[in-house]
Amino acid sequence: MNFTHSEDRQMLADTFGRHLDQQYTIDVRHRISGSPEGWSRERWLGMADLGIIGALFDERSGGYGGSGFDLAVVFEQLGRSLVVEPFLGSLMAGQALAKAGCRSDLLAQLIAGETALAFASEEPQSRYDLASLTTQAQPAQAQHDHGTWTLSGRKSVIPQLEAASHAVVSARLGKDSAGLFLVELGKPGAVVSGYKMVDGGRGGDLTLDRASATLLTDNALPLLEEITAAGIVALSWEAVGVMDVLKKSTLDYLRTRKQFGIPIGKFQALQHRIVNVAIEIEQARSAAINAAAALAGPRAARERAVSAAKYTVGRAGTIAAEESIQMHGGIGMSWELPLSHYAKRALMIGHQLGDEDHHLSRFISLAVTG
Amino acid sequence: MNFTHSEDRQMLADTFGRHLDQQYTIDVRHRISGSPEGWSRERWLGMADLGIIGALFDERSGGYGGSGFDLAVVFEQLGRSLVVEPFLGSLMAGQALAKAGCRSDLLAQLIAGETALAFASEEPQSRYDLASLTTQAQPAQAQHDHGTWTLSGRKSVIPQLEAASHAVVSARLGKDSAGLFLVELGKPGAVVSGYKMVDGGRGGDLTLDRASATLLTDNALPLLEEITAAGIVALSWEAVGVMDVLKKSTLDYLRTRKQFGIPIGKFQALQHRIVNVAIEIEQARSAAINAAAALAGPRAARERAVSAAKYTVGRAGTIAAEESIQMHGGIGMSWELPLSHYAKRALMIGHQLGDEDHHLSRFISLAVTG
Amino acid sequence: MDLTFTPAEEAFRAEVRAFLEQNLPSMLAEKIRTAQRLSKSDHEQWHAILNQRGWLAVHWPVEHGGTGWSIEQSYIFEDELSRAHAPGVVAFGPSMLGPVLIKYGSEAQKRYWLPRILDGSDWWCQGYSEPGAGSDLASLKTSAVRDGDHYIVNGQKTWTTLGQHANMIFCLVRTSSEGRKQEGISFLLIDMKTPGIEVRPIILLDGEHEVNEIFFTNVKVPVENLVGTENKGWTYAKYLLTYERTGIAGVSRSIAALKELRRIAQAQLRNGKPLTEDPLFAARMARVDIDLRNMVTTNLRVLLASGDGAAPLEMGAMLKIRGTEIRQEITRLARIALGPQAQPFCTPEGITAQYLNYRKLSIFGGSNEVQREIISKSLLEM
Amino acid sequence: MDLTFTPAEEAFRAEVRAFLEQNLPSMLAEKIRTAQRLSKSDHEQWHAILNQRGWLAVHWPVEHGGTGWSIEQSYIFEDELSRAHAPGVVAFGPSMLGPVLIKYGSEAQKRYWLPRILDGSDWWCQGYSEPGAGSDLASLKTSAVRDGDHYIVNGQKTWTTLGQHANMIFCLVRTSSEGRKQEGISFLLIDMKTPGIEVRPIILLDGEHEVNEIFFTNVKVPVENLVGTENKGWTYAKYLLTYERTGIAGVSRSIAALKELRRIAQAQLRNGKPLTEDPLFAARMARVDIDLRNMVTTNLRVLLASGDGAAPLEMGAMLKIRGTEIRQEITRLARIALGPQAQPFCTPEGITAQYLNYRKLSIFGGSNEVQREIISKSLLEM
Repeated sequence: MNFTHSEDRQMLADTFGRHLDQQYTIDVRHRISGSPEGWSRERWLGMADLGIIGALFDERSGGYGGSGFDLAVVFEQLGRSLVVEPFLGSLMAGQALAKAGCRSDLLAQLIAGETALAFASEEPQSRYDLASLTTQAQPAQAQHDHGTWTLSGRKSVIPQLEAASHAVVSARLGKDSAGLFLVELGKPGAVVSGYKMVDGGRGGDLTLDRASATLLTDNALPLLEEITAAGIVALSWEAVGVMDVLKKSTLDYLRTRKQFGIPIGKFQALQHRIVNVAIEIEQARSAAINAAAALAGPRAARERAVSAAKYTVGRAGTIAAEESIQMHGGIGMSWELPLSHYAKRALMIGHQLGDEDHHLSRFISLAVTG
Repeated sequence: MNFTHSEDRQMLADTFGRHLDQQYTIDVRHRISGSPEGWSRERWLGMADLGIIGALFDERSGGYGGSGFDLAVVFEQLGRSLVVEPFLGSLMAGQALAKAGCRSDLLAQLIAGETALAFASEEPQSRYDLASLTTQAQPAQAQHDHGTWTLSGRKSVIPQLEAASHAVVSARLGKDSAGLFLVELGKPGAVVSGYKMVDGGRGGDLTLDRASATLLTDNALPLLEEITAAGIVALSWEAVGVMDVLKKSTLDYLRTRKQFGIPIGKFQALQHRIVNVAIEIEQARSAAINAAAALAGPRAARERAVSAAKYTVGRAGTIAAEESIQMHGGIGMSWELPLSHYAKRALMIGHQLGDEDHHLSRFISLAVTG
Repeated sequence: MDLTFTPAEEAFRAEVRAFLEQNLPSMLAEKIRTAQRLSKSDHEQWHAILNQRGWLAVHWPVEHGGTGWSIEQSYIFEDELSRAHAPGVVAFGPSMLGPVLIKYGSEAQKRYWLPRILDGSDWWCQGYSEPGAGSDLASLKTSAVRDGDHYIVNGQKTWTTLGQHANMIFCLVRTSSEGRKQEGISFLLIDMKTPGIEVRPIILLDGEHEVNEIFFTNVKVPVENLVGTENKGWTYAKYLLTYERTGIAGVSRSIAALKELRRIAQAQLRNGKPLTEDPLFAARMARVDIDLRNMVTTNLRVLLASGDGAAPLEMGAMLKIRGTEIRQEITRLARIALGPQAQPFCTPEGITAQYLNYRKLSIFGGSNEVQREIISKSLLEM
Repeated sequence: MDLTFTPAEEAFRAEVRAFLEQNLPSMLAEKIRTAQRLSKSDHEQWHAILNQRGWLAVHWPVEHGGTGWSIEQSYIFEDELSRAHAPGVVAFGPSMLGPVLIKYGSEAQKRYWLPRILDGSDWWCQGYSEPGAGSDLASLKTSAVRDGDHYIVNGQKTWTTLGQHANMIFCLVRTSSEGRKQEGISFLLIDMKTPGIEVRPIILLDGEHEVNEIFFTNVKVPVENLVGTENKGWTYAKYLLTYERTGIAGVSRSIAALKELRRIAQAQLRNGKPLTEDPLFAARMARVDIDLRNMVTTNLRVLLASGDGAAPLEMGAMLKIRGTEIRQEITRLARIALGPQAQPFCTPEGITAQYLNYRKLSIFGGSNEVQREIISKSLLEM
C-alpha cells in the first residue's frame, strides 16, 4: 500500500504545475476565458508539447498514460490553475475513440494538440442519465455508404464545444439500443450554438439534423459508463486542485485580514469552520484516490467508487466554495479576487456528469444490485 | 394576530409551573421515575386537583379546555419539569372517548385523577403507520352480548401502560376497516408487560388474546389521525419545554465553567453553536404554535402543520440534546446532572408518534394530495 | 393566541392586491419573477407608482407622507408585493435615511429631504462600509474636518449598492479620534456631484455591476448637511438597525421564491418523472418549506412582540440569520434543480447568477457572524 | 499509488482470521456485536488469549514482547478483530502506559511492569482528567510533594474509565507550580491499594458504571514509581497523543457497526418494506457509508505518511474528529432505525444505550473542540 505518486507522474505534475504558474497566471486565464473563443489554441498546443494530452491515453492509443492516476495528476493541476482549455471533452471523446479502436489518426492529432474533441452525452431532458436519449440515429440513405449514419436530435451543455473539430455523440439506435458516434462539427446538419459558462470559458448545444456520423459502437452504454467514470475521476481531481486553492486563499486571508484590531484568523468560530472545510477536502482527496484506483477495476467496484467520489466532491465543493466566500466577506464576492472564480468552478463541477443527489442515489442502487 | 396566551391559560401555566417547581423537583422526579411503579398516583391526584387534567378536555367532556393551546400550556410545563405521569396516554385515550361520546363516567374519573388511561396504536411492525394493524377484532361469541368484541394481537411501547386502568386500542375490523376499542387492563386476555424507558418512567407492551373490548368507532382512521394530531401538539410543546431547559442549563454552564482561566462562554465557537441551538428552539416553538393553532382546523392544514411540527421538534430536539451534552463535556453525560435526563427526553420525544423522516415524508405526500 | 387576520386586515389585503393587479407593470413583475436585474428607470417607475398611491414610505408617520400602517398591514403589504412579484422599494431613501431624518433630523432637513425621497428627486445610497471596516464598522476612517461652514471629507467607502445611480449619499464619517471608536462618528449627507468624489464600479462574481467604491478627496460638504449632533452618528446608525425589521427575514420573498422553485423543479425531469417527485429533492424542498413556515410565525412573533417596529437587536439578528439562510437555500435548490443547465451564464431565469449574487445576503447588512455575536452577547449576558 | 495489500499481507490476514475463528469465544463476540458491556473477567480472558499468541501489545517492539508489525499488519489485525466482533484491547496498559515506559521508563521499570501488563498481573487505569481540568488538561492540580523516599499525593482525578477494575493507576501530578503550567507536571505510577485512595463511581446517562472519580488523600508513592524526570511528565503525556494513531479513527469498528446497522435496518419495516429501501433512510446510510469509505483511505494515508506510528498531531486530530463523527452517526442511525422500539431501556441489542454512551467519543480523549484547535493552529500557523 502506497499513497505517493510514481516518480514519473510526480515529475509530470511538477513540470506541468511550473508551466502553468508561469504561463497560465490568473490574468492570462481571465483573458483567455473572456475572449470570443473562450480558450487558447496556442496554450493548448503548448500543453500538448509538454505531453499533457498524451498523459491521458495509453500507449496503444499513442499516449503514455491513461490510467486513473495519470488523469489525477493532470486534472489536479488544471484545477489549481483554473484551466479552461478543452481537456474534459478531449479526454472523454479521445478515450471513446481509443476504446472503440477507431480513428487513430484523429487521436494522434489530438495528442499533438492539433485538434480538440467534445463529448456529448447530455440532452435537455436527460439530467445525467446516460441512457435517456432522444437523439436518433438512422442508417445513411445511400446504400453503398456502409458504416455511415445520420443523427437527429439535440445535445446540450457541452463544455468547449466550439473548440472541438469533432464530437463523440450518444444516440438511440433503433428502439432498444444506443450507439456512440463520431460527428464532424461544422458539417451540414451539425449546428453548434455556443455561450459563456458561469465558471469561465464557453459551452455549447449541438443541434443535429440528419448530420452525418460514423458509428463507433452499437452497444454504447457499457462504454458510456466507462468513459463517464474516467470523466468523473478527472473532475474529482480537478475539484481537489480547485479546493486546495480555496483553502489556501482563505487561510491566507484569515492570517492577514484584520477586524477589531486582530487578524480574523484569531476568531475561534472561523478557525473551527476552516478546519471543517479542511477535513472535507481531505475526505474528497481520499474519494478521488479511491476512484482513480478503481478506474481499471471491475465494473461494480469502479462505479461505486466513482459515484462515491462525485457525491463527495459535489458536497465538499459546495461547502468549500460557500464557506470560502463567506469567510472572505464582501471581497470574496468580487470578480477581481481569483477566489470567486475558484468558487464558481468548484460549484459548477457539481453540475457536470451527475450531481450529489444523482450519485448518492446511484451509489444506493449499485449497492443493492452489486 | 396575537401571540400571547389568554389570561386564563397564562394563569394556569403559572400556577402549574409554581406547583411543579415546589412539588416536582428533579430529586422527586428521579425517585418517582425510578420507583417500581415508575409514576406517582399521589402526584397525579395532586395535579388533577389543580385542574391540569381537566384542561385537556372540553366542557362537553367534563373539562374546561381541550384546544390546541390548552394542551400547549400543560405540556410545556410537563416538559420543563420532566414529568413522567401518564398524561400523553390519558390525553389521547380520553379524547378518543370524548370524541366517540362513550364512557363519560370513565372520563370523569380521569379528570378527577382517580384513574389514568393508555393509548395503544403502535404495533411491533407498524413503525408510526396508524393503518398498519395486525391486531384483529372478532365479535364476542355470546349472541346476546351486543357491542362487545374480543381483540387478539400485540400493541407495543405504550407509555405508562401499567399505570392505566384502561387502554384505547386500534384493531383491524374485518378485512378492510379498523376500529377503536376500549380494553380494561388486568382482565383475562389483556396481558401487560412493563419495562423501564430510556427517558425515565415505564412503558409496556400489551398482548391481547381474545381480550374483551368495547367498540368506540368502526371507522377508526379519521379519529386516530385526529387524536394523534392532538398527541403531536402535546409532544411538540413538551419538547419546547424540555429544550428551553437544555438551553438555559447550557447557557448557565457556559457562563460559569472555566477552562484556560476564562468562562467557556467566552469561546466564540461555543457562542456561535449555542446561538444555532437557540434559533432551532425558536423555530420549534413557532412550529408548535402553528400546530396548536391548526388543531381545530380543516384536516389538510392540520395534518400538514402537525407533521411540520413533529419533524421540526424531532430535528431540533436532537440538535439541542447533542449540542448541550457536547458543550457540557463529560459532566453533561453524567446521570447526576439533570441535563442528561432532559437530553434523553428530547431525544425520545423524537421516537414517539413518528420521527423526523416519517413526518417529512408525510408532509411531502400531504402537499401532493392536499 | 390567534394566528388569523381580522376581516379589516383581509379587506386591506384585497385592496393591496387589486392595486397591484391594476398598477404593477407586467414587464417589471416578469423581471422580478425571473430574477432579472432592474434598470434605474425600472426602479424609478415603480417608486413613482407606489408614491402616487401614498404607499412608498410604509414606515413613516402619516404627517411626513407615510402610511401609518399597523405591523399587520405592513406585513400584508409586503406579502402581496412578493406574491405579485412586485419589485421591492430601494431601501436607502425611504427605509433607511427617512426614519433617521424623521427622528434625528432638523426641521429644515425634514422639510427639504423627505419630499424629495418620495417624489424621486433624490436617489440615495449608503456610505457605511470601508475597505478596512467591514464587520468592524465603527473602525471607519473616512474623515470629515470642520473648515468654516463646511466639512472637508477624505477617505473611501465601499460596497455602495447601486451607488452608480445615486445623486446623494448618506455617510458615516469620523469627526473625532478621541474616546471609543464609536464616539467620534458623524452622520453626513453628501451631494454626489460635489468635486472630489469618484465612483468606481466593483464587478461581482456574477459579472454584474451592483456595488461601487466611492473615493472622497477634499470633498466640501456644507455643515447644514450634518444630521443631528456631531460625533453622535453611531447612535443614528444603530437606530436604523433596530428600526425597520419587517423585511429583515424576507419571508414573503422566500415564499414567492419557493413557489417559483417548485415550478422550476416541476418542469425538470429525473428518471422520466418531475424532479418534485424525486425523494431526495422533494425532501430538500420540504425541509426548507417547513423551515420557512416556522419562520413566518417566528417573524410575526418578533414583529408583534416588538410593537412599534423596534425589535430587540438580538431577535432581529435571529430573523436575519435564519431568514437569509432560508433564502439562500431556496436559490441553492433552484440551482440544483437546473442540473446541467445551471452552467451557462445566461440561463433564461438567471438562477445561477442569483444564487451567486445572493451569497451577499449572509455577508452584507451585518454579516451573519456579526449577528451571531449580537445574539450570543444577549443570551450569555457576557 | 497502490491501494492493494501484498500477497504476504493477505496471508497474514488469513492467519489472523484463522486465529480468531479458533480462539475468539463466541460469547464475547456476541456481546460485542450486540453492544453489551464486558465484565472484568471477559476483558481478562481476551487479553490472556491474545497474549498467549503474542498479539496483545501490537505496537511494542519485539524485544519487550510486542509484535514488531508493520503499519499495514496492525491495520489488518484491527480490521479482522472488528470484522469478527472481537473485543478491543483495554488500552491503558498495552497501548498507553507500555509505550511510555518503553521510551521513558528506567530499565527496572521496564523489567518489572511490562511483563505484568502482558500477563494481566496489573490492570491499569489513567489518572489525567480532573474536575477543573478537562480540555485544559495542563491546569491539573493533584499535587505530589517529595518527602524522603516518597511522594505524598493529594487531589482528585475524574472520568477514570474502568478504574473500578484497576489495581494500578498512572497519573499526571503537579510537582512544581513554577513556570508554565505544563512544566511542573510529573508522571507517577500509583498502587490503587495504597491507603488514602478512594474510588467513587460516576453513573453515566445510560445508567452504567463505566467511569469513576478517584480521591487521593496523603497517598504515599515510592519515588521509584516516578517515570522519567520530575516535571517532565507533560512531554510523556504528549508523546502518547502522537504515538498510537492506528485506532484513533476507529474505521474498522465503524465498518463492522455499519454492517450491523444494515442488518438492523433490513429487519425493520417502513410502509411494509425493509427500512433499507426507504429513500430517506437509505440516503442517510449511504452518506455515512461513503464518508467511511473515504475515511478508510484518509486513515491509511495518514498512517503510512507518518511512518513509525507517530502521526503529526493535526492529522491525528483530523482522524479523531471525523472518525468519531462517523461512529456517532452510525449509532444515531441505529437508534433511528429502531423507531418506537428505541425507547425501552433494555433493547435487545443495547442500541439506544450505546448511542447515548458514544456521545463520549467526541468528548473524551481530547474533545473534538480541542482537536479543532490543534488543527487550526497548524493550518493557520498562528
